[in-house]
Amino acid sequence: MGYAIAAYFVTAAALVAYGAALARENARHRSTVVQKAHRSSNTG
Amino acid sequence: MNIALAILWKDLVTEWRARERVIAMLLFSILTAVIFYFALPDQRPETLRTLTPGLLWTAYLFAAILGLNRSFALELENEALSGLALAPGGRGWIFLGKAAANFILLSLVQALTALAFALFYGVDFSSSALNLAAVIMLATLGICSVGTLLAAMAVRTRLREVLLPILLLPALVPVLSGAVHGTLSVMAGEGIPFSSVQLLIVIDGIYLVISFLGFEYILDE
Amino acid sequence: MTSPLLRLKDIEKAYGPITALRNISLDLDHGETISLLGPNGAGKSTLLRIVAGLAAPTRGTLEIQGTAHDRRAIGYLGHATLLYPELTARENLIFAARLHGVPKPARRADQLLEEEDLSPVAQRRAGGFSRGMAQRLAIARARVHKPSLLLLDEPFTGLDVPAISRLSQRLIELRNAGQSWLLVTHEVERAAMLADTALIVLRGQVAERLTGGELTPQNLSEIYAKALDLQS
Amino acid sequence: MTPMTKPFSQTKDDSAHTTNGGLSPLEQQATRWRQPFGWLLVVITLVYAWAVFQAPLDHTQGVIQKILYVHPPLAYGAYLGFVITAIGGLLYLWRGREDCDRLAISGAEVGVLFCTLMLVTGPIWARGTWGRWWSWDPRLTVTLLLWFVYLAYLLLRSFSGPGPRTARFAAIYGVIGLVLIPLNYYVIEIFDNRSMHPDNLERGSLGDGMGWPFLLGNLCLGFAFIYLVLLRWEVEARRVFQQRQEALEEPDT
Repeated sequence: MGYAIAAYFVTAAALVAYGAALARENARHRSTVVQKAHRSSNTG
Repeated sequence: MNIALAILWKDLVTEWRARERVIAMLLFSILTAVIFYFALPDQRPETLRTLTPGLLWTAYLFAAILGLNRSFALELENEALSGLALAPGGRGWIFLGKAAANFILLSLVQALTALAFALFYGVDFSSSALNLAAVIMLATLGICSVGTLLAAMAVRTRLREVLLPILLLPALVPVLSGAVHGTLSVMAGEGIPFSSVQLLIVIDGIYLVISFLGFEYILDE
Repeated sequence: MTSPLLRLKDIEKAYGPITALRNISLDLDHGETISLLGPNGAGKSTLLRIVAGLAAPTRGTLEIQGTAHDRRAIGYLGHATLLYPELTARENLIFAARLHGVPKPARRADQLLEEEDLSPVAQRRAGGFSRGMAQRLAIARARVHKPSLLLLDEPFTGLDVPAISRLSQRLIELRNAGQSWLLVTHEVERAAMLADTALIVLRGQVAERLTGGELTPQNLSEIYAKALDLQS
Repeated sequence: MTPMTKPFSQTKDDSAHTTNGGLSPLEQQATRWRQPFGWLLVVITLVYAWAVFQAPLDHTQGVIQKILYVHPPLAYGAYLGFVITAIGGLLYLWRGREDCDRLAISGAEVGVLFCTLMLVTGPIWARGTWGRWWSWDPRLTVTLLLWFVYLAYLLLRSFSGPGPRTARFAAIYGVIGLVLIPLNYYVIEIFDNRSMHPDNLERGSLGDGMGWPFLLGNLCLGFAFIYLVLLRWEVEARRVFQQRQEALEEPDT
């Protein structure tokens, strides 16, 4: 029983963790782009 | 075509004068044969005979890696590789010249290593020497084609020679499988099995095409 | 009007985050010689490697005789000699000739050995050559296929005085014979004396251009000094 | 021999001039298309989870047999990953499209993740069934070989130095990796008839009521793979864009 759970848990955990890490980095990139646009527009 | 012959001539003359590469490869593979002998569980003749194909090809693979690395390390001296990159015309011919030179030098080492195995392991190749040579040629063609392409890449990365085996060995699993099967049945006196020949020919064809076309892209900056 | 031998338009080169060249434009006509003067790291060598076809620009276009890049028109002499130490001088030239598809490679090799007066050492292995002799053999190798444009990247570094003057003499002879070349150097003296035009390259851009009468060692070193002060 | 060699004009693709945030037109389209796809994935995952729970127990293997619904479906990601990498690489070589090179990176990275998960769930299944972690099960062996090719590809990429050379080297090795999938499969399945693989993880055919969960497993993990590749693709585009921005801003000394 434990093996089946382990298999599903490992798969789910790995995929979710990887997806979350990518999403976080994506958000970070998007925010820096917005910041720069903001900064250059009011100082421009 | 002239370019390929010029490069083949250059590699062989350079090797003839320095002789460092062939000697290093030969010593390495014979030494491997000796080390395998001590690594084996027991020294009974039939154990040696059944394991010989696998051990022989393992020694060949690592000698090939040594030779392929050396073949392009030489080109890095005085940045001669950029000299090749500057040559006009298709770079596939440059690949053919280098691969042919590697093939000839490796075959020489393989023949002598086979003698060493025959001597140390009491295996008699003579009855089927011709068939064995055919199998070795077929497999070595695959090793030298993809090996030359990958060596030209690996030697220009920061990992230099270390990267070649990591790139090359996964690509040689099918070649090794075909070669060992062929050698096994040749040594058993049954001649070369069609399945091995077919597999090796297919792989050689694929790797030759990929390397000939791919070489165009790897000499650039 | 016939297209120039070499035309560079807005050449840019970035290695990942580092920008080596910023929009460099340059025309060089047949028979014209240009020297690129600048401190180390100004991007001169990078520009030469791009013209040689050894590196691709990130942006911008490069034309040789009006068409896209053609390696047959280019002879390249970099820091390294591109020679094989085990081969003799003559064999190196024969190999280079065959590599470039030059007809009768042996005859061409002998002719080049004559021109660079290396005939006495023709049978000696290139590995045993002094820096000066290796440089002469490397020039012969770069000229093996009679390129219309010869590229020279810091050819004077590491040479002793007699070798420098011999090489300078050689470049002037080639220029008078109509061979156009592009010389990269950080020595003001060479840049002014040898070429028709001198370009000062700073931080990946052409800062100054001197040609004809204004191109004298005195004048060039003043402008160069001023440009360097501005930069730092 | 062709006198004229490949022209050296700059990378002529429009993918290099990127607009918002460094995404090429193709990448923007992929990103727009990914959002709804994500919601579809969530729905399928829920249905898949429910299906696995209620799937009938296999009378011989018991509950461990349910790994059948996760281990084999991972194969799509493992093999598809390298197909995407090879195609992306070829498009980069042929068209000079940097965005396709970025797709190749994404395919490889997500592909190696799925490959690794196969090499984790497979042994778990073998351990539960035969009491030992590694069995030379044909599919597992092909996956293992592909795993080494992936790692070699990623290693080659990280050590190839600056500039377009990395993308070119990776593209060439990507083609070799792609060719190796059928070759290794042929060698292990048909050619290597030595008594190499006594036990086969998926030998049993699907019992009644097991077809649905298996199909849903394939759909769910297949969609998850595609979603992650698209996400990784956008991230790669933004990373490269930010790198270039930083280079332009601070004056290089």
